[in-house]
Amino acid sequence: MIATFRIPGAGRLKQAETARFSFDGQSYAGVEGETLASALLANGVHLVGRSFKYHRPRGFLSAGAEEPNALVEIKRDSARRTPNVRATVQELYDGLTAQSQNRWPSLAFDVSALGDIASPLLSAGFYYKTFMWPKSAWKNFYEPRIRAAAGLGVAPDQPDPDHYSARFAHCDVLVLGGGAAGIAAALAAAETGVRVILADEQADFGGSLRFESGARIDGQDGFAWAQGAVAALKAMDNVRVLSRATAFGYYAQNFVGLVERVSDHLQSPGRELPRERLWQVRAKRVVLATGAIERHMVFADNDRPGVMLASAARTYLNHFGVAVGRNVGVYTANDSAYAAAIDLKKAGVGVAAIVDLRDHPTGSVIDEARALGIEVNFGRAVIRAGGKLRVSSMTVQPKNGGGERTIPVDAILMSAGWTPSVHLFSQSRGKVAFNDETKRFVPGTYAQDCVSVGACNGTDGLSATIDEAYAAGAKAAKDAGVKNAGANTVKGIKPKVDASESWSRGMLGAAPGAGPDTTVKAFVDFQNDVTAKDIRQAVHEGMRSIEHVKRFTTNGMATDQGKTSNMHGLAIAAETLDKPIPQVGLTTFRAPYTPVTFGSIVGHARGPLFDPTRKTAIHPWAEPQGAVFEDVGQWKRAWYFPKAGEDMHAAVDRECVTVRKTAGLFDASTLGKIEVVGPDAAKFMELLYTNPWEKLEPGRCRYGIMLREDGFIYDDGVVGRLAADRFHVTTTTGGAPRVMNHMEDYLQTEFPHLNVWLTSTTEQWAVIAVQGPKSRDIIAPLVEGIDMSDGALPHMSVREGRICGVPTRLFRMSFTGERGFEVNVPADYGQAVWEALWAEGQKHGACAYGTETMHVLRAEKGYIIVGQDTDGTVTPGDAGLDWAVGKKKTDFVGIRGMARPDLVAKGRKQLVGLKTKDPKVVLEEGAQIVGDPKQAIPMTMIGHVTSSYWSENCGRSIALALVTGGRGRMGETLYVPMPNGTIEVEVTGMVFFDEKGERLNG
Amino acid sequence: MKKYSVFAIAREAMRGHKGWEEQWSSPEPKKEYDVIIVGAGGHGLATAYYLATVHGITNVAVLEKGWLGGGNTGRNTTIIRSNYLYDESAGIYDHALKLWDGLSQELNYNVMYSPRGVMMLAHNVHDIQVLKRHVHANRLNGIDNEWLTPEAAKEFCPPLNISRDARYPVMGATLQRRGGTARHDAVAWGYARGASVRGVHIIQNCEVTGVKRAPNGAVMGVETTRGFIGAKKVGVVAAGHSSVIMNMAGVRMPLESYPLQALVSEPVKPVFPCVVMSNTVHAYISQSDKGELVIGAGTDQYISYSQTGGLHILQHTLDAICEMFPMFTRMKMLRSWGGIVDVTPDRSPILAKTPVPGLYVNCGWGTGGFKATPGSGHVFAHTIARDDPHPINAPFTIERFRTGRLIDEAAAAAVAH
Amino acid sequence: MLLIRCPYCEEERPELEFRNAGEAHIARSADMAATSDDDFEKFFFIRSNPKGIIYERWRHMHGCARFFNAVRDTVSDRFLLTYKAGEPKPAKLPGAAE
Amino acid sequence: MAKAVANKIAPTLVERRPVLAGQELSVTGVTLAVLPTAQRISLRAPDASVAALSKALGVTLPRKPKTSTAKAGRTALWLGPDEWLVIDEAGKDPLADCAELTVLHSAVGISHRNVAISVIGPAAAATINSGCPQDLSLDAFPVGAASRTILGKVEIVLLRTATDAFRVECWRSFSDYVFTFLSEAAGDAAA
Repeated sequence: MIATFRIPGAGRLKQAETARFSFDGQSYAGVEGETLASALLANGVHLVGRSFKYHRPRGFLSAGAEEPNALVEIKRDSARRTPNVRATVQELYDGLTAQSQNRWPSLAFDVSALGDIASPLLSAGFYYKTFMWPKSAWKNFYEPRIRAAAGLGVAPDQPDPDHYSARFAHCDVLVLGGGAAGIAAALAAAETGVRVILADEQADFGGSLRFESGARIDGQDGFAWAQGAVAALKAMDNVRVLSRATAFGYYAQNFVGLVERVSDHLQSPGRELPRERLWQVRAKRVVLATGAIERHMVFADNDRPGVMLASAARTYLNHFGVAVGRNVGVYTANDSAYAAAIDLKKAGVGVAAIVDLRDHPTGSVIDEARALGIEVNFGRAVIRAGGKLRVSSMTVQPKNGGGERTIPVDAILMSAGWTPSVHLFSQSRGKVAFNDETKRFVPGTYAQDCVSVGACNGTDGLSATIDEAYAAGAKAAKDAGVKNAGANTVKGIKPKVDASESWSRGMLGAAPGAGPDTTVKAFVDFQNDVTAKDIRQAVHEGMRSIEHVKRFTTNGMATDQGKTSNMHGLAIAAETLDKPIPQVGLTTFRAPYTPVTFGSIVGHARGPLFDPTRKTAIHPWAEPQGAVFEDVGQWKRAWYFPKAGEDMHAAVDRECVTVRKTAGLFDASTLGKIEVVGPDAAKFMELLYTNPWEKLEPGRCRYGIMLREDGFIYDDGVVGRLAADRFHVTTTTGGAPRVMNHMEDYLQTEFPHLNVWLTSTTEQWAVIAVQGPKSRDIIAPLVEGIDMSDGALPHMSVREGRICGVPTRLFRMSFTGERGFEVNVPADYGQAVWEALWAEGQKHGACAYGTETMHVLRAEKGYIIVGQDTDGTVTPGDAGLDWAVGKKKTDFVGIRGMARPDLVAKGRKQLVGLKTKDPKVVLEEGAQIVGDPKQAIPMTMIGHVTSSYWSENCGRSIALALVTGGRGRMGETLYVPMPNGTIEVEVTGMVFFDEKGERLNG
Repeated sequence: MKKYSVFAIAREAMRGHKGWEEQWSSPEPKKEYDVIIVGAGGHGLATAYYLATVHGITNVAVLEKGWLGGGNTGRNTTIIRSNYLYDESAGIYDHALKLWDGLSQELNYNVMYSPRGVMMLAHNVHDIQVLKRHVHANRLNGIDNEWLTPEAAKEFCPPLNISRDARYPVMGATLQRRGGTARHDAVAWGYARGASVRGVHIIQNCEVTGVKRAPNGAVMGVETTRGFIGAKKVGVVAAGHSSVIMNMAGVRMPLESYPLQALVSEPVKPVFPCVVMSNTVHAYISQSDKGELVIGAGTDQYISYSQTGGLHILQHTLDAICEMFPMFTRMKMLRSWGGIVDVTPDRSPILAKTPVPGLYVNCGWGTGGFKATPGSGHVFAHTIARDDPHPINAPFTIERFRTGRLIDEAAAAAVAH
Repeated sequence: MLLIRCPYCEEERPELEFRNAGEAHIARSADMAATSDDDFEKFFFIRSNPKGIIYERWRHMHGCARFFNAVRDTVSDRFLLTYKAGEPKPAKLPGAAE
Repeated sequence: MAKAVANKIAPTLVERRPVLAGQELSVTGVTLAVLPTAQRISLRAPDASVAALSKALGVTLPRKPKTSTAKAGRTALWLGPDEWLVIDEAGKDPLADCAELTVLHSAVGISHRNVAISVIGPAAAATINSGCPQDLSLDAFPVGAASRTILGKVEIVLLRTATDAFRVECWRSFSDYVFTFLSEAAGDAAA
């Protein structure tokens, strides 16, 4: 079936490739390779959407990415719904399902269109002036209704089954825009042999050659030349050609983001294909060949379906073979719309009249139009479009007033002139300059290594464009300065233009049919329903900056980002302000050029690739044991090991008791480890830690505290001295990377004279803590070459030897208060050594324990956790760790910071123990402490609970807290007010279990 | 000032909206004012407004190098909340929150303060400890903030992914119901209108190029691109440019200015009912009245006044958004932009007198200044008018960095261990 | 994403490999413990934060791992020069408008 | 000089379980494979020690940025001006070779810290460029080039072993991420 508005013989599509599709439930036939817009137009469908504010019926304004009106939802399946798709960009495939948006119950009858009738009330910024009474009404009544009426499509509600990919690329010359200019520039650059990338947002290269029927290059039709040239480029090894690839952002130092739409145009994309691919290109030179966008005429009811840009009508005809009407009118202020009238007339479409706002234009196109018998009117304006769901007439009047004449039409093609697409240039931080003669902003001052060519540079005419672009491409290649430029054997010849069209000039702002009548709606921004009157009102209300006008009226803030509306809005504002356009200023062009999916930006970083999941060597053992894991930074750490029927508390209670009774095994592999090596290692340690290190004997360990320069605790850990010049430093799990960076910073920049080097060994060693009275019995049978006796291996010592036949660094240390060891083995042996120790442990009734039990056991002993009991505002003194600060040291990082007045003042918060009066009550971590529970809110808070647990070993709850003047309050009763009652607590020391520390050797 | 109301709109609708008066005037600068405020953002304009309304000081100029409300006021993601940990922060932000409630009526300008709830997510045990510490401190400070289970969080925000299989599962959340959003432009414009009608001069396109000081060191006025303007009191409220202006007066500041980016999606029908913040996954999101998802990104790592940032910063943000809300990958980013945020070493603002007599500074709001706008302006006006800080801003001195009496909310959140 | 010339790797590399490390040429006192409160405040908290030329530190964290210094224009984000840690502040800047 | 206990590679009583051992993936244009274990050290030294270290290791430590040298199954990668990654795939321990040296240096065994994945095929560079921002053209990153860099969200060390072959080294706990990343990227790399 040939759709009614398809013109046999016109267009470039293979008519045989039929694609069935549906729109709002109605089935249609289209042709593969055309856009949804083209296919709907071929079927005579113009009404496709409703506007944002007034819900006015809307059709197609354009044939490209600048489309403000024709936004539809495309639905592949329930999870693959995409809202706000421009029908003018979406390519048709067999089975495509599209739906209109923002209307209820139907597109033709939209209840919210009542807003159109009430529109005088909904003027620019009206919502700032009302909906304020009563106070709560905004949130409860007005806002929900406004929100429901606003918005366009409906967001997807299921996870997206499609995937997105990404690529970094580098090239010498990046050419953005694949029209005549871009192709010429790419040809010139490519033949020098440099690396070239040419990208265009359309499926087909050619840009305006798609519709410019008058262009001939190298003896061919312009579009055919473009295809040949691109094919030649694709065949070159040094060229990458990307179609359907939109350069959306131009970032610092010639870094350009492009999104390539890989499969949205395919009927059934293979699973291996990404939906979109993000290209992040670093180019030595960028050639901007982004073309120009036609502007509409601003006159009353210029938004009726069927009123569209003249170039769009040409694209539909010349490229897709579709007529946008049977009897069209043309309204223009420049020459280019004449070509549309001529093309349509030649294709057999009736052209009712051309209305030209200019008084005495001359030129060959005008002569040609007349010769074809088209009525041409000069000095006249279209003051109104008739019709509602489809334009039915245009009313014409001499532009200075006079008799009106209404001409029946079924489409109006309009052109107010062309706006150079300086978006990317402007994003590159280049400054545009206003050309008063041609009334357009063109690239002025460049900020990056790029050049603009062709229409986006304000260059008119195909011949001049190709000359300019070809020269620019060659220069860009030369400037990129690549050594083997010229290596390509194919020597190019500059394309020769045989025939071209030229269409400069035009008008900006409101045409005579744009008011000032109060009831007139002459749209500047279609999607956001901004009229010429709204812009004038904004100025009257004191908005003098174009940014204010934009924000007050929302002009240019719709999904088309003002591609057709910005210049008109600016001109109307300038006129109202009686100021020249450049003085009012241009709004900032912001990335993205056209909207890009979140998915394309995210790329691979979804699911397992959102963030690395780090697992220890022992993880594969813990998982099948039923361990529950917690996230600590990127690590998964075994949290507790529940047995059948145990909840967390039961598991932790059992683990805690077992460790103190016999022994437990704990995976401590995530602790950061840094090997500090060199003759000045001890000197370096002296500077980075508060503790003294010079006198620590090889084979011994010490608990070290690291401060920031401001005197607050930054990290802690046990450090073993392996040799005079070698330390094995441990850090907190989360602190490992920043501690390494901190140490490198001081080493490289403050203490570069020290002969010492740092190596991260976190992942070299798996660490198995074996803690408890039976720990030595468990380890000893497996160890070779280390005397495990208390005399030879006392608490806080380290030896190197072998365990299970593999090398080990065996630490005698304890974070539980029990006799304890930490067995370091090369990571790949971690699991096997753990299993061997586990087997030994089983003989003694040992358990595996997780981080929760580790926390409870250390809290029973009053050992702190940096980041939990300290919070970046705690000094060693506050934490009761003064003993770890070398009193005789003259320098270490933090020595001065910790002496600042407020850090040594009285009344600082100090870490203490808390016991609830009712031993069964476990405080909540983070709970606040007060001295007087009866005071009114706001209460004076004197501290907070940092750690709190049920201690099965103590048979009661225990807690640590930071309390103002805490160490002076021993025995004092304080209060923890909770929502359902105040808890009484007693301030105590921090050690709740084995106060004398006898069990370390027990 | 002609009052705004639905009746005024109806009246104007009859005559094509031609009767509206200018929301603010654009006078030529006088030679001298009692007070000059440098920076016509929300905080600066609010300061001028409260100088006029609370302290009766109307001979005031607000100088703006660009257009009013064009800096961070017009570039932020408009999150409003007051559930801060420390008494000092809670004090100033809750002071602001109380003023937000009723600001539309106070200004006769609908600033669209929408207390739709701000939810902050906990993804690990450490987050729970930190957020609960906030809940408890807030409760005793009389600030609403409640703890939600993951299920309750999802009920409040249906798009939230609370799957246990998520990379960082949601383990709970806090909710401040009075928190929410407001319309950023309206705040600046409402204060501008309120100040202007009371005689305050708002002078746009007037860049301060120098600060003039008398031989005794006191402020005499400012040099501008429109000539010298005298004043005995100058309040610097220049956000990212605060240290630049303060340098002109010879005061070096503990400030660094970073690019901060944000983005919005294309507008869609209501899908996201509240504000969600996740400090661990780094996602900050709400939906505007227009239907756009409003998403805040992080700062770039280097000092910059370029108002642009790197694409990788947006990637990082959207990674997190799509991880927490996996249905949003098909949504499209419509617009992204950058602001310049001035950050102090403890991430808390400076709102204080300075070593220079007659010079006052209100800066260092970092990434979260919008929410404080009314409160900040209110107490800064007090500070200038009385030459003495209001009790609420008294702790926010410059000197605290010398003494070490910091107000370090970020440090209090500590780090994973 | 910036492109930064690492003076050790002797080529421009993408910003993702680097970590900014704040203002450069702030000397840590050789006698830190004796520093006054005022001087400590200047050393640790007060920053130039210039709008224009900044001297700053970077670390080629995910490259050669070296700290080095850079001169950059904070308005355009354009690098004028990078040089090795420990080298003095350059007397002359290429192409800098004074 | 500092002597870490130099491990003779002696038979062990327990099984070594390298992470991802033997994993492979082959798609059009590229094959990924987790490489067998190797001996590695992180070597740090001032200029003055380089000659002696080169001699002891039997491979000349490269002095030029982003380069590597290789001899008899042993490769030395320049990572920084005083830093090399020495990889031995011939079963000899470079740590032992440095153990007796008295010249100033730091040698730390990291055999278990790192995991290596080979990426081979005409689409190898494109696969890596899915997440690595460096220019991997042969001009910029020739055969033998070596560099620490980024892949997605983690740090890697990249070595080009042939025109269309790379060795990717990463830390043990990141290897799952790296292999998954490369696998996903490989599927799209032929484009």
